[in-house]
Amino acid sequence: MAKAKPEMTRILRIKKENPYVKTITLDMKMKAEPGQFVMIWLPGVDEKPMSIRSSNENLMITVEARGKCSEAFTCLKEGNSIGVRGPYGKGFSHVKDCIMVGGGIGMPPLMNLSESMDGNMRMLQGARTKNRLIFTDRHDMMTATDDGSEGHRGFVTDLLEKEILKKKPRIVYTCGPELMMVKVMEICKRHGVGMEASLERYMRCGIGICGSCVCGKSIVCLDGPVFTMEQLEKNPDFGKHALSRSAKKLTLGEYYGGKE
Amino acid sequence: MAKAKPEMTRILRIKKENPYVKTITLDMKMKAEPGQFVMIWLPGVDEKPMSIRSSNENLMITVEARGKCSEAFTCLKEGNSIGVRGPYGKGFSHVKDCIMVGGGIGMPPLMNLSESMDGNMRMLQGARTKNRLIFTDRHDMMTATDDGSEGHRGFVTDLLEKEILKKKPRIVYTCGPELMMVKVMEICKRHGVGMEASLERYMRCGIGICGSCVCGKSIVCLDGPVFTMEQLEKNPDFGKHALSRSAKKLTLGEYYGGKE
Amino acid sequence: MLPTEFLGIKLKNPLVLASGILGTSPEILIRMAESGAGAVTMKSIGPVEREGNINPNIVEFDCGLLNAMGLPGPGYKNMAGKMEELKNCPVPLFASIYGSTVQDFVDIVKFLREYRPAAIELDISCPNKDDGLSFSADPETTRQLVSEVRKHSGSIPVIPKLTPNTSSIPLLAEACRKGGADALNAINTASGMVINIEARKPVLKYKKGGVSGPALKPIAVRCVYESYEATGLPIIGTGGVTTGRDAIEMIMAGASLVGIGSALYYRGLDAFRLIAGEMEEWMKNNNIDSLQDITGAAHG
Amino acid sequence: MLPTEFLGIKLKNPLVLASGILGTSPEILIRMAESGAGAVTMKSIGPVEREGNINPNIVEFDCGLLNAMGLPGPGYKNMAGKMEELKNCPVPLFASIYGSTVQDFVDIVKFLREYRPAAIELDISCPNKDDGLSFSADPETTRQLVSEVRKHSGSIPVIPKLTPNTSSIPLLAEACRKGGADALNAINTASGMVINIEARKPVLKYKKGGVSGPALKPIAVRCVYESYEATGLPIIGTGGVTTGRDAIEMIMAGASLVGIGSALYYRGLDAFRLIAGEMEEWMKNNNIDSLQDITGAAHG
Ligand SMILES: Cc1cc2nc3c(=O)[nH]c(=O)nc-3n(C[C@H](O)[C@H](O)[C@H](O)COP(=O)(O)OP(=O)(O)OC[C@H]3O[C@@H](n4cnc5c(N)ncnc54)[C@H](O)[C@@H]3O)c2cc1C
Ligand SMILES: Cc1cc2nc3c(=O)[nH]c(=O)nc-3n(C[C@H](O)[C@H](O)[C@H](O)COP(=O)(O)OP(=O)(O)OC[C@H]3O[C@@H](n4cnc5c(N)ncnc54)[C@H](O)[C@@H]3O)c2cc1C
Ligand SMILES: Cc1cc2nc3c(=O)[nH]c(=O)nc-3n(C[C@H](O)[C@H](O)[C@H](O)COP(=O)(O)O)c2cc1C
Ligand SMILES: Cc1cc2nc3c(=O)[nH]c(=O)nc-3n(C[C@H](O)[C@H](O)[C@H](O)COP(=O)(O)O)c2cc1C
Ligand code: FES
Ligand code: FES
Repeated sequence: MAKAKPEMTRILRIKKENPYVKTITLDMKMKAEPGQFVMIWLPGVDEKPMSIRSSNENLMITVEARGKCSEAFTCLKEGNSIGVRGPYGKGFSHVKDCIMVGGGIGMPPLMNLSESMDGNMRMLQGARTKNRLIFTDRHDMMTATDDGSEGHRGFVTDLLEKEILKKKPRIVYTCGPELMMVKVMEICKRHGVGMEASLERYMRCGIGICGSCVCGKSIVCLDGPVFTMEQLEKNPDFGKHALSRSAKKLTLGEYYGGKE
Repeated sequence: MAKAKPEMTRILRIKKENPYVKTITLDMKMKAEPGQFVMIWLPGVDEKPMSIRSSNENLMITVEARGKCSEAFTCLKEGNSIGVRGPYGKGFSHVKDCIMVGGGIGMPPLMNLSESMDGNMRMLQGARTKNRLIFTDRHDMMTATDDGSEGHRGFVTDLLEKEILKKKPRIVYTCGPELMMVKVMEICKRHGVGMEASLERYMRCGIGICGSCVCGKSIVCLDGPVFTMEQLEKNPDFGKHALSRSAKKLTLGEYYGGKE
Repeated sequence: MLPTEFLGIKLKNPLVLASGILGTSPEILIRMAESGAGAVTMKSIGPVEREGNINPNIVEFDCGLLNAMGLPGPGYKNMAGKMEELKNCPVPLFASIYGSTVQDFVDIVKFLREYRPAAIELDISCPNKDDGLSFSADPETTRQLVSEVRKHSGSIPVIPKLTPNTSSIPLLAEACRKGGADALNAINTASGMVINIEARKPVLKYKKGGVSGPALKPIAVRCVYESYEATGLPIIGTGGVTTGRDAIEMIMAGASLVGIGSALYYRGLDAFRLIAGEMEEWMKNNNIDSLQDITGAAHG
Repeated sequence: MLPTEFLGIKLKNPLVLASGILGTSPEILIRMAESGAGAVTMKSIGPVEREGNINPNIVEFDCGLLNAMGLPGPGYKNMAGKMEELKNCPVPLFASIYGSTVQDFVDIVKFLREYRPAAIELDISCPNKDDGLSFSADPETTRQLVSEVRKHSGSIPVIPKLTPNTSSIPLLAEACRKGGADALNAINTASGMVINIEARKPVLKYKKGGVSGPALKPIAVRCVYESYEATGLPIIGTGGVTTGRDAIEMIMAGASLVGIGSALYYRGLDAFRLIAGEMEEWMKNNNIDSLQDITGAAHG
């Protein structure tokens, strides 16, 4: 298939991860790296970037109902078809003895990465409350919730700091709300630990030509979505600004409508 | 190169074959079969089909100054460039112990075929007069001229009949004026010998889509230019009709302006 | 699966040999019919004998062909013999005509009437003749031509062939409908040029030519879609179809029949059979019994 | 070898980032400048903030891209900050503007004047907005727009960008010249459509979109050739250029500069350097010292 052409693909299985999140297994094989993403098209509705949850066997994505389109994704049934194009972007490096820090729907690409770590890693997940957590059937998952309904009460970054002090990892991988990732970077810097983070920006083409997703000098869909600490330190917009759908530079607060 | 896209190619050598005919060696290698042809473009002038005289080493063609464009071809100098596309069409089979019958500028594809026959063949050439003959440095060439200025006085087909009677060949290959080839076919039929002939029709595309070169149900540039006796026997236009540039069906007499 | 009806004409499949592709002689039109075409279109017939352009008349580029034949043809007055022979054509025969004046078109239609072609295409869309697009440049001129021709074609349907070289396909298509067109063919070639940089010259002797083949497909699909939306007329979708999937795409855009031109170069003379086979296979895999079920399916 | 002058502007090479390709932010425009572009064009600026179309906004086909971004942009009133930052752009900066009325264009030109872009392109050729082509539909409307805009642009050159979706490039180009255009850009995308037959829908949410990339090249070369012949104005030749040979072809057709768009997808972000290198190599092999020696060489 041409790289930027959606291929309609049947949904083989749907798994409910929590009341808001579903994992969709597709009738498609794809060679991809953890951290790369695909564009998922729901004909007549919209097309959205989605991290690859797994591509070991069939392609899997994990979707959280956030707005109109993601809501529609979670209402799909087994046997329905959706359009898939990709994989796009640059994924994570692959360094064992790492810590992964995921927030909310930032978990899927980290789960993907973790699968080839032979357990040689620690995984931390933060969420607002217990029923927002996902992949908790994983026995080694450490969790934090804002309301303390499960795991540590407070920020997942508190857990990160504790784990680094316990045993310094060779690298930290993170994906989740951008302010959380900023905090992760601060901690890593303080402790002299390397770090990679996966960014979200508004995407249209996914192939690096439309300029919708730029963040500083970076084209997130092409240069990222995964960036290294060195890259992020030099990026004046990381943790600060994002382009709106109309390419207006907004603060992250404005971009997320105060939700971040 | 795309198949129907001329590539400008430098002329390495030009050899004068007789006062009207030159052989042009091009700075191009081409995988082709004897009997196939190329389209030769002289920018600003015209583009014409030309049989491949040789493609063992560099591509060679042999041109006779007949009209405006072929005249211009023969005026080219070493170092000039011309456009080449091809090879096109279906060539001759390759059966040793054959007789080749060439008339005038029909010789080049036969010369090409002869080169892989290990001498296991006989070659006959007919022309109006001595200084119209070509390739006569070949020691085994038998010739006929209308005026008897060289070789047999009369038709080359007389020679063919004699040679068949001397020793029946396994096949006869012919290329030249169409009425000569009709005669060759008659003789072959009479003696129960197989035969293949290379046809000329007005050509534009050379790739079988424009319909300029049709002869009966055959598309000469694609199905031919080489046809077997079986095909020619079934073709009501062989020896009879050709399409004009305006796709009007003419008798061969009309088509060649009484010159054939 | 593929049998279809178009303007009351029954076809074994929706694939039509496009005008100007090998359509110069009755023998070859019949050969194409025998090789699987559902219908065949003759090379466009003009008012007088024309030799066409000097070579090169064709050049390939990375994703298509560019041609400028310049409408060679014997002229309708020399066509009686060929039309007689074409009475033996085993599939529906579409004629195609062009002219410089309305009267040219009318004269040729009058000549053709007695041979009863299944339909007559109006080639008002040839970019390779100086006035080839003069009847497409403004909708009112188009309407008048179609209307005048329609008066003389009797029961023979008239199918104007649209050009993509226009600022508005909907206006052009609508003008044809108002003029009484029975169906539309969308599209003829798009005007283009290929320069050989070593020769420092346009390759074609006519300099410009018409783009056909894969490069034309998205433009053709759009024109079919727009024509369908604007007029609701039956459409022959032509342009860049080389596979069964391409043909289905045209049909979903709104085509009832699908024109096959450059595919004969890309797929060989067996193109009709190959494309028809691919269509049937796709339909089987997608549980579609009849083309009617998917005609225009991409609308709404 | 490649340094060139265009409307009195000196460029290190003739390759210009085309409008709408990564041109949304000053940082990326500067990055493209640093990565080898001779000049860069901003994403077209409109009268008001626009979110553009819903996804899918882009789809690839065998030999090109189809996009319908729908001109997303913050509107000129929100552009002051970006324009300030662009004062640091290390190569000439071309602005591009669009509007629904003549007044829209004039307002934006007045806003842009103080930032002194090297030139202002008029995007009257976007097929992905309902009135995107309204100023291209008839030559007199085009002439009036260009003339009005030119009155307000002062010493800043004005470059209308032509659409292939017209019945006559020469008439359109000539209208621009009469209106006072300093140069022309030929061309914007050709209107097209890609249908996904399994989904039975046009892929793009806007349904139609603009064809760019290799499929557009012969059409673009023809439009450049015709514009050059019709007006003699300097031309930015845009459409399907992905190699140095393509760029030379554009220049021989009559382009002084060459727009680079989809090539950033086909060749990667290093496209400028790759294409410039290929041009230099070809020129060396063909003993050509300067682009001026081959500009328009395919004419006559
Ligand atoms: C690289 C990348 C990977 C992603 N991976 C996942 C994943 O694995 N699972 C998952 O559920 N979501 C993922 N997302 C987010 C997802 O693409 C959607 O943004 C999200 O589903 C909300 O879309 P919506 O239309 O339902 O909500 P909307 O109401 O349309 O938008 C809500 C917010 O989502 C963001 N958003 C909307 N559209 C886009 C877009 N086209 N591109 C980027 N952001 C957008 C904006 O911040 C917007 O304010 C990823 C995003 C990116 C950029
Ligand atoms: C398959 C094939 C192989 C050929 N091989 C050779 C060859 O090896 N050497 C050689 O000298 N010539 C060859 N010819 C003939 C050659 O293509 C030209 O026809 C010939 O050179 C005369 O061209 P002209 O323009 O000089 O003359 P013109 O005055 O233009 O034409 C003279 C006659 O040549 C024929 N002719 C002209 N143009 C074409 C055309 N485009 N296609 C076919 N016939 C045409 C017509 O019969 C015409 O009446 C071949 C032709 C064909 C079809
Ligand atoms: C060599 C050639 C000759 C053509 N001649 C004609 C013609 O005489 N009349 C006409 O209406 N269209 C003519 N066309 C256009 C085709 O009928 C068709 O509309 C076009 O090629 C697009 O279809 P394709 O991409 O399948 O080739 C010609 C096309 C080619 C390639
Ligand atoms: C994603 C995309 C967005 C575009 N946006 C604009 C635009 O805002 N203004 C404009 O004048 N042209 C726009 N264009 C057209 C390009 O500038 C260019 O004219 C066209 O893509 C053809 O060149 P190419 O084949 O090199 O891409 C856009 C093209 C693409 C692919
Ligand atoms: S989404 Fe288009 S450049 Fe990244
Ligand atoms: S020359 Fe065109 S079909 Fe043979």
